Amino acid sequence: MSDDQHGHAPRSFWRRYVFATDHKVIGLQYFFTSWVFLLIGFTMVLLMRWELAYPGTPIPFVGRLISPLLAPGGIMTGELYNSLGAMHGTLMIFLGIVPLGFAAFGNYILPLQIGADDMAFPRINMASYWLYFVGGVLMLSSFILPGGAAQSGWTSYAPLAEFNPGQTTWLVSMVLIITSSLLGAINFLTTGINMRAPGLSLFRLPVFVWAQLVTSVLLLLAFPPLEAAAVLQLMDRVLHTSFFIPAGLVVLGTKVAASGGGSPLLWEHLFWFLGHPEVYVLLLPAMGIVCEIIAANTRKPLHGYKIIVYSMLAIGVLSFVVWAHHMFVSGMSPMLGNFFLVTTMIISVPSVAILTSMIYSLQGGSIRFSVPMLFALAFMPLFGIGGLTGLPLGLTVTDIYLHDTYYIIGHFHYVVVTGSIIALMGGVYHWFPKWFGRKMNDFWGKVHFWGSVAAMNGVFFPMFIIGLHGESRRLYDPTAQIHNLPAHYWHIVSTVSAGLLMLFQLPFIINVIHGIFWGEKTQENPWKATTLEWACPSPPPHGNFEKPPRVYHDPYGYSVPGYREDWLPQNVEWEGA
Amino acid sequence: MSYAFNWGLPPAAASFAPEIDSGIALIHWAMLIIFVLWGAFFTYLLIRYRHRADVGVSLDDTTHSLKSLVPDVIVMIFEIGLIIFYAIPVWAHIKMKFPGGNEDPVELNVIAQQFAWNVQYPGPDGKFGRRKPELINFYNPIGLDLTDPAAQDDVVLANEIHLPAGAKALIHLSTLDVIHSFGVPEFRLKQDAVPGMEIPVWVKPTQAGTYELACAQLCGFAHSLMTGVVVVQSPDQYQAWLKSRAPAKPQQAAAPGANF
Amino acid sequence: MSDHAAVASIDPRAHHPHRPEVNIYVAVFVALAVLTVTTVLVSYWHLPILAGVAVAMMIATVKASLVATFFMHLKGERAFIYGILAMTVFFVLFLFILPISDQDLLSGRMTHTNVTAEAEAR
Amino acid sequence: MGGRMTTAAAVAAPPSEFRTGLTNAKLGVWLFLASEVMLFATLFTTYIVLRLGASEWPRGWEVLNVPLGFTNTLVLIVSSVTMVMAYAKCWDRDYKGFRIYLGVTIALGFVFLGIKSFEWAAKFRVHHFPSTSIYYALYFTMTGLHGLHVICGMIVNGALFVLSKKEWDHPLFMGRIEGSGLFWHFVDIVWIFLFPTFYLL
Repeated sequence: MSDDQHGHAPRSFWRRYVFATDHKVIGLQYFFTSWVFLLIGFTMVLLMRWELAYPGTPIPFVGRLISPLLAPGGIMTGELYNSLGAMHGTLMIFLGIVPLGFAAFGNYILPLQIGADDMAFPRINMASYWLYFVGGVLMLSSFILPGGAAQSGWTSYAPLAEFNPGQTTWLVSMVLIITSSLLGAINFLTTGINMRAPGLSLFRLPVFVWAQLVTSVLLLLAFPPLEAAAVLQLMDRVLHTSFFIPAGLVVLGTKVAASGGGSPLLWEHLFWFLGHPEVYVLLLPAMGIVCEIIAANTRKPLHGYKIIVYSMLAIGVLSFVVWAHHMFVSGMSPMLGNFFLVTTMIISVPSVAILTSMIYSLQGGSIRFSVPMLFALAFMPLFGIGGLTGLPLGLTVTDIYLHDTYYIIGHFHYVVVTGSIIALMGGVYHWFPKWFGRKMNDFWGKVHFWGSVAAMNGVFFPMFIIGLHGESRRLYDPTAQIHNLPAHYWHIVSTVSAGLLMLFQLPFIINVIHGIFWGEKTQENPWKATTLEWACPSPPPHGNFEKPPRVYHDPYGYSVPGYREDWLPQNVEWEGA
Repeated sequence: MSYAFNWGLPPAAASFAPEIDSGIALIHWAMLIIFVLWGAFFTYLLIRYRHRADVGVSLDDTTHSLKSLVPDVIVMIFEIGLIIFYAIPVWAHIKMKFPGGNEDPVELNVIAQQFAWNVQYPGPDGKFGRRKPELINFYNPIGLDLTDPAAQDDVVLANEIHLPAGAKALIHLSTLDVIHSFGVPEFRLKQDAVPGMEIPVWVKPTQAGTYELACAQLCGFAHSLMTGVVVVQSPDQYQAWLKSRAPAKPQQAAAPGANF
Repeated sequence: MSDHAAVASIDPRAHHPHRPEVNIYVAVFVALAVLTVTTVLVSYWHLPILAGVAVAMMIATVKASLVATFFMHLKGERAFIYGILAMTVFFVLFLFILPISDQDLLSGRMTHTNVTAEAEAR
Repeated sequence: MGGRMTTAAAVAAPPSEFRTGLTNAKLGVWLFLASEVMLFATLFTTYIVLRLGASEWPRGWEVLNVPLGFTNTLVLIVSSVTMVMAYAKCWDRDYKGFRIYLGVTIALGFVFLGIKSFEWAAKFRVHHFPSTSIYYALYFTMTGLHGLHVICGMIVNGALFVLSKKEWDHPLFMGRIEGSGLFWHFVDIVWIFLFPTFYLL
């Protein structure tokens, strides 16, 4: 029972690569699956961007391939637009970035960084991946299932979601995905807390591990409310209860048969109880990765390690009490608006502290502009824009105007794309040598970097302008509203940039595939980094470390005075420290 | 079309719009200043501390330095100021204090549905007629109960709101089916209409003109077509209009979704 | 599950600091039974709703803490578990208080369409 | 399975110290219970919010069978005691006693589900379904979800009952009994709150 992860790797192909229990294999499974979902989600948004820029015109190339029910003559319908919108959000968040940042990087790196031989519960780990996989495939297949894909946005506000077709599949998949995340969170917490190598005290943990632990707590305690809410909405749809349906509704002239007594606002509360911590689930692993890359590439310890750690903990706690700043104009009591205004302003404090610490970490360093470092550096100003533009949205008064406009779309895409995804891409370049024992190509990495950063700004910056003009999000034909016309040409800028962004992912995809098979071979520690994952071979064998490591130092022992090298690995005993 | 700079905001046409605009402008100036200062420092660091073979690393006191909390203090003071002197009072002004009593606001019901805005004025008697969901049909989109005497003089419109300039209007916002959002960019006003609730909204239009009312919360496949007009008239014109619409019998309002 | 440590320690009781105390289990059972009877008896008084909720929830809380303390061995448990539970309870409080107070603050804005219609019909 | 431990495996294992002093299994179960607390807390929040917003709400004794609910409460409490007694017998290395207590625990689970399904069936007979009113929606959903937890607990206990034949001496066996017990007691605690909420208020 307990010994299948010790000793040799299982020999059969199925046990080794498909139903694997080795955290490294599961990490890579998550890695590839989540990138596939990210690319699918991105493709969906390209279709949407076409519709936004050129509403009512046939989608080039692929328009004719879509069912004429959804896109007659290649022209997108409102139903298809709403489906793509809901699926884009769901795929990117629940099936893309969370599995990539939390599950893929966490699975591969966290046990290595704490010197463990595997996760605490390898088989639960496997179950976690397969639940995610099945949930994801089910979510995608909803396009061809009866009823089609969900059309109510990733937020699935009731009662719209209760009346729209396709929502049942969404809810079932969400329950699977949530269960997967819960199991993952339990596994990560147990591993990170209980299986640290000797000498690795809490304040010797790399920032990435801290980020993963806080993320796990968020998933563990914020996801169950959404799971319960999803079950309730499922009951509403399948057994015709009315948890989120009040009495006396009349939809398109037909009286709703539900018994009534439900509360649409309750769904919003329960959804955002998860929804806001989820933002930090997307962000914290990215911040952890950025910290790792910065320390290794400035050749000096992180500035304010403890401030970063305490800030992450503070973010973790506070993120549970800010959720209703998504609901200022939702009809929620304005009194509560003031409460959430205050908590929202408070949570900006730890975020600013982390960002400031990252910048001060550059000071006095010897900055190597390696490819991962470029991504980490880009994270700082771009995430900065995302954070700053959160201010007018978090402020009740200005949110009245900016709420649900393109401004908020720009804001959270700056946070999630130029924040999280940029950092995660950097993480790929950083840890790729560890995963495959080979490096990715530097030149094409730089092409990918500069192209992506330019294109991302081209996609998202116009959204601030469009938003300030007062254009709402989720409009499949913005030109149907006269007040949107003056800023419309910015949609075209955004759409063209989105196409370019897709184009600039090609070098990345080819680079990854090329790197796996033909990349330049590297040693176990190509970046001359100090944390434990670099102390085992690349790629690590089954069981990771040749002998269990012991930890003697703080995580970022760079440029330690008197030591013969400019990096002092955590597991190397040295008297002078 | 060209607006004055003003951060791209459309013209302001409600009494509280300048308060919101000044907040948006203040925050954006602050953001711009923070970002420029910060970006300059960032760029300086990148150039000054780039890797050079002959220059080593200079270690600062990383464990006990609280330097990275300094920007926090500044941000915190700015935010506390915003909360106390701006957000809370203006929020209370817009969303918590409603005109009533001696202010004698223009009252109207706005009843959203997929995908239209129904508007009900109480008429000369100042009383809204009773509405019942059972009575809703193609010709009676809000389910007005004609047996109610107060309903006899009610004015029912679709996708068209008339308001007098310079007077406060109190809108009772509700919806027949799903969540919609009452958004008029020129008023800087946005409020969701939630099924099972009647939410008060007030506005005091300052500029005569015609403004677009657009649903700002995803409400179904024709969400982007759910628009209406808000016609702000001088008080005299408004009274004249109201008189012209006051029916002997209730209006037959436009059919649901008639605007697309 | 992979409890690596167990490999090194063969004694099944290792890592299980909770020595069972059968007498206490029996006492707790009696207390639980008595409390259950009490709460049912109290309900026959048909107390006003607030008082009823207060009494019933107080008794339920006592019962739950008895189960948690003795059957789940929270008594004498590691501080770390207390930490997890304290954190959970903290978030549960917010999950309760904020949506519920929202519902309460908004009660004036709720419309009960079905009730008015029924009331009129009567 | 203890016998299958190879020396290689023993060498590969890290030092036999868990950093918190808790086994992984126990820590994992408690973390799982923490998330379960949030799950049921959400349902109770839903209950309170919807009840506060309701114009009328039936009193529990008017619509449900209090004696049956009372019996079920006692059944679950007794099963909690037998569960903890199974743990005690495991500690005492009393195999026979252990199997009796664990068997009784599982049997009481069946009794609970039997009574519960009788109550549900009685409701269905008079055409009270989840769609009937918000009260019944909450009643069926919350007791149903609780029932699912009972079934899960019974499956775990049943698996341990079967496994105990082979793995009685396995070093992890007692940890599994403890973990399963924690879950079972948690299910009991949930019922302790559900009972007054639906039957007595």
